[in-house]
This record gives sequence, C-alpha cells and structure tokens, in this order.
Amino acid sequence: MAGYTPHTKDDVRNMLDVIGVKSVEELFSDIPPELRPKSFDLPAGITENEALKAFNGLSGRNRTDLVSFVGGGFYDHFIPSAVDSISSRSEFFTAYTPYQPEASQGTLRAIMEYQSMIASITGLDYANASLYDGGTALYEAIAIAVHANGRRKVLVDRGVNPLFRNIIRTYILNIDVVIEEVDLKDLRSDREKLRSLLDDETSALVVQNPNFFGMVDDYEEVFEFARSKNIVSILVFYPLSLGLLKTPGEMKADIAVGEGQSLGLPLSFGGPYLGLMAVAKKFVRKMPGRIVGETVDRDGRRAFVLTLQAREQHIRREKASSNICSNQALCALRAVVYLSLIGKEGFRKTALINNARAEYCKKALKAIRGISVKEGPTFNEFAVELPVPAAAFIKKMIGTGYAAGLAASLFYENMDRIMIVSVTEKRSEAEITAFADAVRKALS
Amino acid sequence: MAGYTPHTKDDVRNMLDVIGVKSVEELFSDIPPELRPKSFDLPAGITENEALKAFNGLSGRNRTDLVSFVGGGFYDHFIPSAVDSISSRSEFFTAYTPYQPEASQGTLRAIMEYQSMIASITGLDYANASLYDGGTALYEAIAIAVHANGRRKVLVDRGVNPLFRNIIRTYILNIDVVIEEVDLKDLRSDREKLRSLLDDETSALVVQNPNFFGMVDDYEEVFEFARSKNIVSILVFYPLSLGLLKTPGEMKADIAVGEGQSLGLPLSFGGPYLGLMAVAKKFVRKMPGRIVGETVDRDGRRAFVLTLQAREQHIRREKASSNICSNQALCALRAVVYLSLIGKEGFRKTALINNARAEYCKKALKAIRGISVKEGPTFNEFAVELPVPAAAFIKKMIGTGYAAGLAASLFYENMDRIMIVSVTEKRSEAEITAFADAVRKALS
Amino acid sequence: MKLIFEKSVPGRIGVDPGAVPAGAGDSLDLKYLRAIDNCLPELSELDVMRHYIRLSQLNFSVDTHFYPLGSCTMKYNPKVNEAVAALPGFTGVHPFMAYLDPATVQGSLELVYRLSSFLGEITGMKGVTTQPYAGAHGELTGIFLMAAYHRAKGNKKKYVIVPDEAHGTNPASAAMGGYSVISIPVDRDGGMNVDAFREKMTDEVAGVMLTLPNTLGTFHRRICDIVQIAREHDALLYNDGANLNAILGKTRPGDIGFDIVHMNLHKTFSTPHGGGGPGAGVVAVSDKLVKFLPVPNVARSKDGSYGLDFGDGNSIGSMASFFGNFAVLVRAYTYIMMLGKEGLVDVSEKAVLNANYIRVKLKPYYDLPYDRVCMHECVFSARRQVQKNGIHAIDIAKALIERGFHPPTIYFPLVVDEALMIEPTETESKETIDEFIAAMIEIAGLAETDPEALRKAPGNTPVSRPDETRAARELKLTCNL
Amino acid sequence: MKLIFEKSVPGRIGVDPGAVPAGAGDSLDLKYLRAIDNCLPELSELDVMRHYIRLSQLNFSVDTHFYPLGSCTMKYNPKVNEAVAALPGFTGVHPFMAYLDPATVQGSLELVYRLSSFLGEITGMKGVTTQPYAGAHGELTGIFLMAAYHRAKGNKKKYVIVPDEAHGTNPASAAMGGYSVISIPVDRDGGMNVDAFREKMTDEVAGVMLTLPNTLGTFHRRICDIVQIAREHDALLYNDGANLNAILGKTRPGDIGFDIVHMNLHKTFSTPHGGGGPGAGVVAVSDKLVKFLPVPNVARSKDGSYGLDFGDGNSIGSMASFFGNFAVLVRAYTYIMMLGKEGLVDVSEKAVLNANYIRVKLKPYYDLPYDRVCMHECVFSARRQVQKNGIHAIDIAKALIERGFHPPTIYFPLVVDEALMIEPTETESKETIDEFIAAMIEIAGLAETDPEALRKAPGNTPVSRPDETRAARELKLTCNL
Ligand SMILES: Cc1ncc(COP(=O)(O)O)c(C=O)c1O
Ligand SMILES: Cc1ncc(COP(=O)(O)O)c(C=O)c1O
Repeated sequence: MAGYTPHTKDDVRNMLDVIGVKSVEELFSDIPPELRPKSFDLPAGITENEALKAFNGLSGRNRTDLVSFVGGGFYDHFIPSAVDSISSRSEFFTAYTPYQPEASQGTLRAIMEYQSMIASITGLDYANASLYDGGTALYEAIAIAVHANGRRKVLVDRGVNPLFRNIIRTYILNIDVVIEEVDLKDLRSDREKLRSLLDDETSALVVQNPNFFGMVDDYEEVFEFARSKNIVSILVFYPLSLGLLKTPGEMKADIAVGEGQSLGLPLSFGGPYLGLMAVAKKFVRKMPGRIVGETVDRDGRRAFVLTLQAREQHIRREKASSNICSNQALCALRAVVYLSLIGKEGFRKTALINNARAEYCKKALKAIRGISVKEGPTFNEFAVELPVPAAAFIKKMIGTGYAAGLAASLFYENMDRIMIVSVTEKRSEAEITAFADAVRKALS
Repeated sequence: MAGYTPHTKDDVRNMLDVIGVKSVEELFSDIPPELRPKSFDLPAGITENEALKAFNGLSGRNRTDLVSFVGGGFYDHFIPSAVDSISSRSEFFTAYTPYQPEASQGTLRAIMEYQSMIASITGLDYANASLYDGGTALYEAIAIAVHANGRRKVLVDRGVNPLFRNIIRTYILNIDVVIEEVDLKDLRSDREKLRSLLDDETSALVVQNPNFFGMVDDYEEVFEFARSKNIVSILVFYPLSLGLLKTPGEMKADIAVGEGQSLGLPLSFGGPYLGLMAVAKKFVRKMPGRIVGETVDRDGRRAFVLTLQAREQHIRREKASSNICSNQALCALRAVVYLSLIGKEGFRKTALINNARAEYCKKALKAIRGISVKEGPTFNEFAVELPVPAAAFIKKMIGTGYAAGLAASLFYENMDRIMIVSVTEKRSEAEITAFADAVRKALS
Repeated sequence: MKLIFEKSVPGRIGVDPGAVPAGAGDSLDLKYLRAIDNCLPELSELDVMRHYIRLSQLNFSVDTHFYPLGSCTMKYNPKVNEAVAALPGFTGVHPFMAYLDPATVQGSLELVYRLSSFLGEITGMKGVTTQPYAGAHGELTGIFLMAAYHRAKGNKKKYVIVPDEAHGTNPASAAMGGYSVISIPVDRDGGMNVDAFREKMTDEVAGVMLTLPNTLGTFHRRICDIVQIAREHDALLYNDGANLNAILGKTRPGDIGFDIVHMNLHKTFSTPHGGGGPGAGVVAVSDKLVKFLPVPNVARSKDGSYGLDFGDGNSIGSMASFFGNFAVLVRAYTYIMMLGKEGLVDVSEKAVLNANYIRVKLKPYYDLPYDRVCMHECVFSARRQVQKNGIHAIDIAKALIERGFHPPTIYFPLVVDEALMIEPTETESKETIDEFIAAMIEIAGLAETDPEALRKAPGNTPVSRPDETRAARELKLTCNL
Repeated sequence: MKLIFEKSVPGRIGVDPGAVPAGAGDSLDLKYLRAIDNCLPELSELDVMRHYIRLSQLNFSVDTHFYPLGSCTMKYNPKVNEAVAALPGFTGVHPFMAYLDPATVQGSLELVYRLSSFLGEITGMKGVTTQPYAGAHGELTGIFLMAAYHRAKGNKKKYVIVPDEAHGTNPASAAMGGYSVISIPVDRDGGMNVDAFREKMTDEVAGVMLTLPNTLGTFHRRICDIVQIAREHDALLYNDGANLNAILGKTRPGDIGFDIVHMNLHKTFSTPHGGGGPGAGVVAVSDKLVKFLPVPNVARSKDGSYGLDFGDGNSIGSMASFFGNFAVLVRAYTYIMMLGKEGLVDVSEKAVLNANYIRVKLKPYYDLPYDRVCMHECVFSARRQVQKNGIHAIDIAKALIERGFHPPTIYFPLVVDEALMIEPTETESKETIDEFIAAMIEIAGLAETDPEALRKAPGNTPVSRPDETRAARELKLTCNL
C-alpha cells in the first residue's frame, strides 16, 4: 500500500499525548456507532510500481492509432511541448485560487494576460478568468441576458453545438426561462426565421460561428437587428477560427462564449476543457466567475488581485451572479501559454493552415463517387452526404484506421447520411489523400 | 522550419549598424572562400508538429511490449514518478556545472547529498559527484591505483562485466599498464588463482559483486591479502544490491565503482547512465571528477562549493588526475532523489524483493525439464544452462513476448547454452510464472 | 516585472506552425474574415518560457509551501497521478469516440465506470455521475436532481434550507436552481441549530444542504434528528461532501440518510487544484434518485464491455459536454487504487489528528469559538488580537506569508468573527506543523509586543497589500495592448 | 536551510516498494549480507519534493536567467527535445536488445545511424562514433584514434601539440592517452603562433589539437598553414569542436583538413547541460581513421534494416558500454531535424551577431585584448578595473549575479589576464542582451565610483563568496549522517 501520511508511530503517540486522548479513534467519537459505514468494500492498496503497470494497461485499451477527422466542437490540434513544461510547474499546478495576492502574483498575472488575450482574439472588451466549458459558459451568458433585460425567452439557433444545447436545456428546467430552438436551412442559419422570431419577449439570441456543421456566417446584421429590440446577442465561437474569421467584436455581439479546448488542451476524453467568455463593456459587472484586475500595492508597485468579488458566491451567497467557485484556471494557463507561444502571426497562420487542409480534404472527398459535399463557406470542418448511413460507415472506417468524422444523426433527425468532417493542422496532405483513398475503397 | 533565434529584421539591421558592418556575412570574413563547406546537405527543417509525429513513429519502431529478464549490469527497475518531476525542473536541467556557488547552491547541495548517500550505501568514506558510467569509472579507479603505488599490472577477474573490461582494455592500449584477466571457476571467482597472481608487481585487483553471472561473494579476505602486498582493491558493485549485500566498505575495498543506472535512471538504450565512485579516506585527494565540499560564506552561513579543483584539468591541464569535465550531474540528481524517496527502509526492501523474485524465478525455471540452474548464491540475477543454444532460444522467446535473458556466448567462449536471467522488483510473480510456462513451451 | 505584452517585439516568432499553403483562406468571402488583427504578443519560445517560469516563482503552492487553507484540503498531490494522467492513451482520445464506437475507448470508459463504483461505495450511495466539473457544479447538479425528484412526485417545493456556516456556493447553487434559501444559524456546538431548523421546516422545503463535517470542522452530533425531520416533509438531504477527507471509512453519507452528496475530487482525492481549477465535483445519489442522473453515463454490459447509457427518459439531461473533467478523474482513480481501503481510512485519521494537534497547541494563543474536538480543520478567531492589539485575521495571514507559510482561510466561515480556518491535511509532517505552530505563536506574541511589525507584513514578497478597492473601482482587466 | 539528512525522521516512508515476500534473502548466507545498515534519509514523498524543489530555486539556469557562460554555449534547450526524449519507445529499451535481436530496436538504431550521418555531413567527415559521453571523452577517443593510426603505420610518436588558449581538457586528454604535451603560445591575433608551431613540429608529433574557432572567439586566419605543416610530419589534426556553434554551414572541419573532430552536443545541439552533465561528445573522423572507430557501431544493411557492426579488427575497442548517452543523442537529433539546413546556418549567424554586438557595445568599458571581429564569443579583460580600482573579474561576476545575470566564464582562457569570456548564444533576444550590457556598463561605472559595492556583491543570494580555501582544507564532503 502506498500512503502519503508521514506519521511515524512516535509522531502519533506524541500528538495524541498533546491532544490528551488515548487513540485516534477517540477523535471520531462524535460519529455514533449506528452511523459507522455499513460497508467500505474497496480493494487493498497497491504500490506505485503496480499502479503504473496497471494504468499502462488500462490506457492501452484506448485506441490512439486512429487518424482522426472527428471534431464537433472539440479538436485534435497541435500542442507545443512548452505548454506542458510550464503547466506542469509545481508552483502553478499545486496552488489554490489566488485569494492571497502576495502569495499568488504568478497565477494572477497569468490570468490577467489570459483575459487580455481572450479579449483580443474575440475583439470584445473584457474576458473573465475562465468558466467550466463551452456549454456551461453559454448558460452563464444566457443568465446575464435574462438578468439584464428581465425577459424570459431565449432564441437558439440549431447550428449551436447540440451538446451545449443539452446543457442549457438542463439548466433552465427549474427556472422561468424558455428556450426556443430555430431550425437550420441547408445546414445554415435561417435568417428570415430568426428575424421573425426576435420579438419583444426575447431576452437573447444565440448563434454559433462556425456552426456545428462547420458553416461560416456573418451575424452582424442580425445582431444589429436584435440590439434594436434590446435583445442580447450571444455568439458561440471557436477560438482558433478567430485567426481568420470575423470576430464576435466585429459582429458586435454582446457576449461571446466558446469552448477553449483548441487553445493548448488535449482532447482527453472530454476534459478538463475551458469555458471562454468575453463581453462588451456594459456587461462587465455582470460577468460570472473570477476576474483579475490591476491595482497598486501600498508601496505603489503594480499588483494584481481578484476583483469584483462582490458578485461572487462567497460574498453574495444566494444573491450571487453565479455559483461558480473553482473554475478551469490551469486550462486558462495552458491557453495563455499556447497563445503566447504561437503569437500574433502563428495564430493567424494556424487558422489559415486549418482552412487550407480542410479545403484540400473537401476536394479529395468531392472527387469520390457518391459523396456530395454540402455547399457553403466553411473553416476547418464541413458536412458531406454519403451514399450510406454515416454511423455505420464511420464504424466501418475505424477498421481501416480512420476516425472518419461525426455522424450528424447522433444529434439531428433525418440526417442519417450526413457526416461532419473536421481537418486540423495536424493532418498532413499525405494523410488526407490516404484517407480519401480509404473512403473511396470503403464505399466501393 | 522551426527556429529559436529571436532576431527580427529590425534587430539584425540595428545590431549590424552598431557593429559597423553591412551584413552578417561580413562577420565571417575570417573564413576564406576556399574553406567554405564543400557540401552541407541536410534536409529542410520541419515544424514541431511534424517532429512530434515523426518521432512518435520512430520510437514506435522499438518494442516496449516485451516482458524483460535481461540485465547484465543494466536493469529494468521501478522509477518513482517524483524522480521525473524533480529532474525535469528547468532550474536543474538547464543549469551548467556549478562554478558560481552563489548561483548554484541547489545543484551543489544536491551533489553533497548525493556524495553522502553513495558513501553511505557503499560503506566507504567518500564519493565524488559522478563519472560517465560504470566502465569508465572502473578505468578511473585503476588510474588511481597505478598512480598510488606506481605499479603496472592490474588483475581483473573475468566476472567483471565484459563491457567494462572492453573499456579498460581500450584505455590502457597506449599507456604502460597491463591487464591480466583471471578465469572463473564454475562461474565464480577462482580464489586460489587470484591469490597466486597477486604479486609485488600488481597494482590493483578488480572483482565484481555480484559478478556478471549474478554470483554473490565476499571478498574481504582476498582484499586483506591484497592490502598486505600494497595492492589496491577495487570492487565493482551494483548499487541496488547493497540494500542487502555486504558492502565494499565492509569488505574493506579501497575503491568501489559501479554503474548507477539502477538508481532511478531509465534503461534508455544505453544512456545517460551514471558512473559511481567511492573511496577509502586515503584516496580522497586522488579521486577524479567534481567534488563538492561544505564551507561557510563570508557571513558565516553554511555554503557548498566545488572543491579540490587543483586536481582538475582546468587548473592542472596535462597534469590533471583525469580529463573529465562534464559528468552525469543530472543522473546523479536522479539518483539522490530516488534514494531519498525510497529511503533507508525502502532501499533494503527493494533489494529483498529483487532477491525474492529472482529466487521465485529460479525455482520456476529449475522445474523445467532440460534447464539446470547454475549453483551458487545470487542476488537478482542467475545463470541457467539450456538444452539448446541460448542466443537462438532468446530470439525464439521474443516471438512469444519475452526478452528471456542474456546469452553468455556474446562475451564468453564455450558458454553457448548459458543464459543469464535477471529478475527485478518490476516483475510480478504472475509474470514470472507465465514466463516459465512460455519457456517450457518453447523448449518442448 | 513586465507583463508578456510589454515584452512583445513585432515580428518575433515563438512556435511556428509552418508554411501556409497557397490559397489558404481564399475560399472564404472577405465579409467572413476578421479585419482587425489580433494583438497577441510576439516572443521567442525562450522568452515565453522565462516569462512563465518567473511567474510561477511568484506563487506559493503545496509543493513549495505548507498550505493550510481551510476547506480547501490542500494535501500533497502524488506525482504518480500526473504520470498516469499524462499517458497518451488517456490524453489523446476524442470523447465523441464513445458515441461513434465505444470499442475504441474501453480504457477510458472502464476508468469512469470503476471510479464511479468506488465513489458510490465510499459514500454509501447507489448511483454516481462524474459530469460535474467542480464542487459548486456538483451542488447545482444535486439541486437539479432534487427538483426532478419533486417534479416526478408532483411535490410543490419552493425552499432549500442551508445553515449559515455553509460555503457560499450552497445558497448560490440553490438559488441558481430556482429555489429560495432559508438560512439556519448554528448552535453553540457549531452544528446547525436543530430547533431553528425544525421551526423552518415545512412541506414546501425541497431539501436541506448540510456540510459534513461542516465548515467549523465539527461533525453534527444530532445529524440523525435532522435526517428524521427532513424525511417527515419529504425534503431531500444534500451533503456538501467537500469535507469528506475527514470521514473516509468512518461514516458514509448514504448510511446517515443523505440522498445526494457531491465530492470535491480536487480536495479529498488529491487532484491538484491548478491555481483555481480544474476540479471535479462527482455526485452520488441514493436509490430513489438514480434514474434522474445526467446522461450519458457509462454502463457495463454483460460481456464486460463498456458503453454509454442514455437513461430511461427520466434524466435531468446533461451537466457537461461529456463525462466531466476526465483527466481529473484519472488522478482520483489512481489515488484510490493506490491507497486502497486502509490507506483511505488512514487519510482521515491523520487529517483529524493533525487538525486536533494544531487546535490544542494554538488554543492558548487564539480564541477558539467552538471549543471541542474537531475533525479535519479547526477554526480560530483573531478577535482577541483585534480587541487587544488591533491586529486582524488579515494581518496574521500576511505575517504568515512573510514567514513562508500559506495562510489559513480567513473571514470564513462567516459565522466566526475574524475567522482563521486551519486545515493542515494528513500529508503534512509533525515537523512542518510544529514550524507553523511556532510561527503562529510568534505572531500572537508580536501582536502584543510589536503590532506594527504585523501590520507591515509581508515585507519580502513581490507585492504587499494591494489596494483592492482601487482595483474594483478602476476596473483595469486587460493589459495595454 | 537544512540538508535532507537533517529532515530525516526514523520510520518515515517516501515511496514504499511494497511487501517483502516471506523468506526474501534467506537463500543467502549471512556472510554475504551487509551488517551495517545504510543511512539513507527517511522522509515522506511530499517532503522530498519540497526539499528538491526548494533546492532548484537556489539555481540560476537558462530557463530562468541569461547565462552567457563563455565556451559553454548555454543556448535555449527547446522543450520539444524533452518531449521526444521522454517517449517510452526511447526510454524503455534495454541496450542489450541490440545484441540479442536488433529487430526489436530498429527505432533507436535508426536514430543513432541517422544522427551519425548528419553529424558527418555537418563536419565534413567520413565516420562517426556516438560513444563518447562528453567533450573530454570525445577528445580521449580522438587521442586513442590518433594512437591507433600511428601504431598501424608504425609511426613512433610522443607528443601532442596544444596551443595555450586551449581548454584544459585538451592537454589532459592527450596526457591520459599517453602523450607528452607541447604548448604553443597565441599570437597577437589570438590564434596559435604559426612560427612557434613550426619550430616545435617534428616527426615525433602525433597530432595537433586546435579549437576552432578557438577559446578567444577567433577563427585562425592561418589555419591552412597549420594543416600544411602538420601534414608534412604525418601529424593528425584534431579539432576541438566545442565551438562548432559559430561555424555551422560556414566551414567544415573536414574540408579544412582536420582528421578528427569532437562535438559537444550539449553545446551546439541544444541538449541541456543538467547542472554538469550528461553531455555527448560525438567524434567524427576522416576517411583514414574510420576503421579505428570504437565498436559496436550502428550499420544499415541493404534491406534498410539496422544492426550492429563490430568492425574489422582494427577498432580501438569501446569507449562506452553501448552507444553513448542515447537520450542526449535523441535531443540533438530532434534539434537538427527541426532546424534543418537553413536553421543551422541561422544559428551560427545569430550567435556571431550577438557576440559582436556585445563586443562593440562593451569595448569602451572593458579592455579587449584581441580587438577584432569575433565569432560566437568575445573575451574581455578586467585588468583596467584591476589596475584602477582593484576590482577583479570575480567581483564583476558576483555583481552580475546580484543583478540577475549568470556571469560569463571568468579566468579562462588562461592567456587572458582577468578574463571575462562572454558567449551570449543565438537564442537570446536583443532586449535581454541590452539589459546585460546595461548591467555591465553600470558595473564598470561602479568600479570607479563605488568599488566597495562590487566587492560586497552578491547581497541577495542564499550565500555570498563562500570560503573555498576552507572547503579544500577541511574537506567536508559528506553530510553528518
Ligand atoms: C465546503 C465547500 N463546499 C463547496 C465548495 C465549492 O467547491 P468548488 O470550488 O470545487 O466549486 C468548496 C470549495 O471551496 C467548499 O470548501
Ligand atoms: C573548448 C572546450 N573544449 C572541451 C570542453 C570539454 O567538454 P565536456 O565538458 O563536455 O567534457 C569544453 C567544455 O567546457 C570546452 O569549452
């Protein structure tokens, strides 16, 4: 058995003497016998040696050899090695939330830089220190809107990630908020319908760019129209795409939220990821979560602190703007390091390479008999229509070493033959060509 | 292309202006045209993304799935994860030799602790800060002896690792030192013969414990006899075995050298490893390599510095006791962290577990028809005689997922059917049982 | 020290993503493209490394400092956890593969499944969800489960009862879930006042949120009465299990009668807190709530393989995109596997031993508002120092920083004036604790003899007592770009 | 701060290796067992972590500080090197597998083979051995090769010529290889004096060891004459390639006429120095020496597979147990692959640019004994400060430490009085270099105005100016156990 308690027998005896009890068990005498565990059936401990062996085996039961074209809001992007080097520094990863600024300037400065970078890539005024993930961030954005204009209806485009829509649906079940989902037209936002539904009861409009099918759009006009009706515009964004695409700020979104996984976080079977939130100035005091601000210390030195804490649960309790406490700070650190490493130019280039690879793949798949690529501008992900049901086809392709894409039917009705293909900078042209060949073979 | 030069075009222009030259090329004008490279045919650079992919592929062409019983002086021991955490601290691994004590107390203190631990496990008085590996350390020990008593003959037991014997043979080729190797008897030291060869011309006696066939011995008497003839006794040791076995100090060896790989270093296809050296007091000023000593600073604070530098090449040049400059400091750091983590009791227990596993394996193999286990006390490695040539048998076993052992014929004549089997604490009893089954099958 | 933007030099490149293929971006109409360039910094890889390593050096952390931050259980995070979590088989897998072909991710699915079983057994519960990303998120999940239960039964419920020593996330979660919060004061023993509780309890109460042991470090001796009273009104019992570290193998929320419990894996199960997160707030529930758990969950089929279970339609829905903070789950699972049954019990015993040792040693020097055996933490008050010397909890905290100790949690729980909430955890040695005690005693002495020295603390840190009011007023939240 | 032994508590356990099987050790007679117990320390894993992390914080390093240590090429060590070197396929493989079944280690063998080819091309040589563990070890290998060559030809050779600016390892290696050393002074340009050289050259000279560019940072303009003269006496030309970083793609030792060159991969090829090592001192040789190279070497067979080559019997033998410091080779190979041809040329250009920039900027403030264009490093002298203000190179070094810079190499090369040998490397930005220059100028100013301040430096480090004489006299080399 491994143990991390350093107590020798002497230590225990000595400490019990000081406390004035005879046994450790005495310290638990507040727990009456009838409340003692009915069972506590756990295996015996193992050594680190045994553990490493066991986990090597267990992790080996996941397949990491597949060449992947699966995205759906979570992408297989390249992560510079330096990101791991920094985020694995003990001083970062074994610290707590920076409540004591004198003992936490490292974390506080990194978050300040993170907030600045998120603001810069989104083109919005402010960002917070992170939320749990893209989906929960979307709910928090809706909560801001509802709180701001007091209305109860939220219009959500069905191009928004269905997983995020699942989450917000769960969240509003017990509160007086209604979500109305708006169908897509040719896999893109149905502008007419959106406009027609934006009424005086609508609190917020939620769209995603690129949407779940990879379709790129410009929502500036729609957002302007929404603003004219005092509706809050919420844009769900894909951070890496903003090296190329029009920003939430440029579209004049009020709030932008997104899944930050693409900024230096491994896919890691679903987490930890990173909820991004940036807002226009007027919403800054309504933002949930930690926020770091600059100030000076008593000697006039520049200093950073957690600020606007009066919004938070530990001060406001049931009146807090959100219940969030722990967030995804280390993921935010990874993001800020990632963004610093690739930098201004690298951010732009990465987006361009993604786009180029996806277009290359589009072309290769287009050339295959029976496949049609869905029309529309895309960034690094696109939908194809297969001659066969997508779910079964994807399973078949796994046998050839490829995770070919996502079956739209997992989340959409009447889309049995639609497969969503994501192509990141990690896929080389050679891999894409080989993939297309494999697809061709699998279909013939 | 990846690059780590931070120079922008502006930087270059600006710096050239300051220097007062027109181009960078001008700075190379000392190199005449006729000395310019005839060729410089290297591939174009690649990105980190491409590199990681390529090296994943390349490293994948090594088999890591074999259950291994190969030792021969280099062992598959368990390494606590904390060893990596510490040795990968930038402040340790990107520092240079601690020439400036004010900027290097971390490294200096760690080496001081390392020297103490090596002295403690060997039972000798002093240790240096590391040498390259076990084999070169052995040569350095011989050089101390030759220097000390001015004699030229070195007696080397053939139980000493043949790789180490190769190295010392290479080293003495151009100097006036003769190595005489002494044959084994039943795979153990031939005491009679050793004694008979220890004459007044002999500078040093070199034996190894456990020897290359895993045989354990006690050389105290032989060393005493050597001392009576002013012969320097050198013991090659296996550090991990000293949790259990009689130490060089207890045997009254003058110098102990060994391969430190077993102390927290991965096998890593041959290096970096760690040359250990510990000596009796009288040889301390003759020890090669870096040595850290304690002193006080000008405010009376305890401080650590490189000491006895007057022995070293940067001061003594051609008269130095050795040419060594860079050593294996980071490996020594890993060793000291390893030893700190397993600690006094863990060191003993690890040795005991090794021994128990090897005995378990011995028994299992003994039970196989056609295999005979060579008689004699052993620690965690032992020799078996197979009914078939060992080299071919080992290759055959690889097909079944096992690296079954080392073929003695690689280094010894007339030992075609001898296989040396090493069993560390990493091998579970279940694995050993399965291994024995596989051996039985392979032989039947 | 400069911010990273202040080190940026136009044209400098860190990690180059490589050549951009000709024609990249051409397929997109200009109107879809960003017009204003991003303002990310431009630095070499070396300068980025140096920058963030230097930042790291400005932090206190468990690996470098004693960190007795009450309620946060800042125990040692074993390095083997990190080694396991970094295995490419765990980090490299897309979660959608569990939907597309579970056969390709059996390792991850098995881990989630087995961890869930362990946590169910540890808490004495029947069903588990790993979705919640943190403690507060677990609370919200619990509140949603509560609501689903009452909805299914047609109960009309409006309130959630929360004692006033509770963590702020408790009332905040209840409110976020649509309930009004009723606060109950603590009694003299530091537990929720049972009489006040009984008085407020009606059929409109959906549930009671209790921290056990609570934030005063005490195990409520009348917990059975509370359970009984709540049951009479079909109010569910929610256990904030952030303090589970005190009672592993000593009692189980399920056996006590709780219906819902959330665990902070980043506390009890040794996953690093990362300077603010990510955590994991796994929720376990009693029989009657299992069908409401979030989906998808991981199920084991008869042939021993693992797959997804989307429930029978009663589920509240999804709290997370996938299975929660998976890499955090990996660490917690590693920890439980290594410690095993006995190791976990040992954790609680030593955590409680350490806390009581501090309690007894410091009692002569600081006020102890609830003077009785404590569990994993002890809560002192600086009110003696305030009254006599004008020294506040914050001054004590800053003086500790000056001495190389992370301070305890201060000013929480709110029910204790000038609170100093000390949670040493079980991984600290007596020697470290003795050093901390000596520092606390020295500080108590200085409060008498040289209070000014404490008010000036810390004098050896990169900044000292930043002006928080100014930060909130000026609201400078981004660097100058 | 305590040493680890001073934190030890009997009975405490860090990483427990597990249960000892009954009967363990029983098979061994008592006389084979140790009687006196080891004195290893006893600490928890947390306390070991804290101890060594705190130690690490006492170090300067490239990742935290500018480190212009002359001759040591303390460039940035890219983190991708570490990621690649840590791949289990590389770390987990037993080197004897190359003997037992090369098919199981094709990845490692290919890497050694390809790296050797690259380094052969970079140096313009025909054969390569990766066995040497460090620069000095490479030198010794070279000396042994030299001896083998002369032995095979029946040459009777006794001497090796080494200019007096050479690194101490050069004469030490020659001596260790059985040769007597003839020293040659440098000329006014900082190169070996050709006339003196010609004078000492006889048929008994086995070889000449030249550093190129040399330790004064200069490229010998009469190198061709030297080669010519040596050739006339069948003396081999050895190139100490520790300074290869200055000339990548600008010239090649092989093209110049060298027969042997060693490279310090831990300098030119960005492998971290680890606080003293491990390095790698790969040796490359011209045609006529290939057959003498150490064995085994890695060979590629016609079918493209890799295996071991034990030579034709002419080999000098073995310098290492296996293939040298393999994990260091992995890093160097990664670096070369990533930079490629152009990237390597860029390395040298920027290294030389940075050094000349410092040279020109500091020239007004410090004596520059060899006042000409330099290569990768520039060597100043503090003699002006010594004469005028009694301030020595060591005082300047300590003042730099106080200001957060690792000092240059001091008192080497020996031919420069009070040497300050500054090698910025190519990975440092102009901003960092400007800060260093500003500090050097400030120090030169203080030497005039307040020399005492420099003599007191450093004032902000854990220790200041330890008593080295006392260390050597008292010889306390182990902790009190
Ligand atoms: C008692 C208690 N409950 C709940 C929480 C909230 O947990 P988290 O920060 O993981 O959301 C905390 C953490 O500070 C806590 O101490
Ligand atoms: C010029 C020169 N030659 C040789 C060496 C010796 O190299 P190593 O330390 O790797 O043995 C050095 C290293 O300091 C050096 O600078």
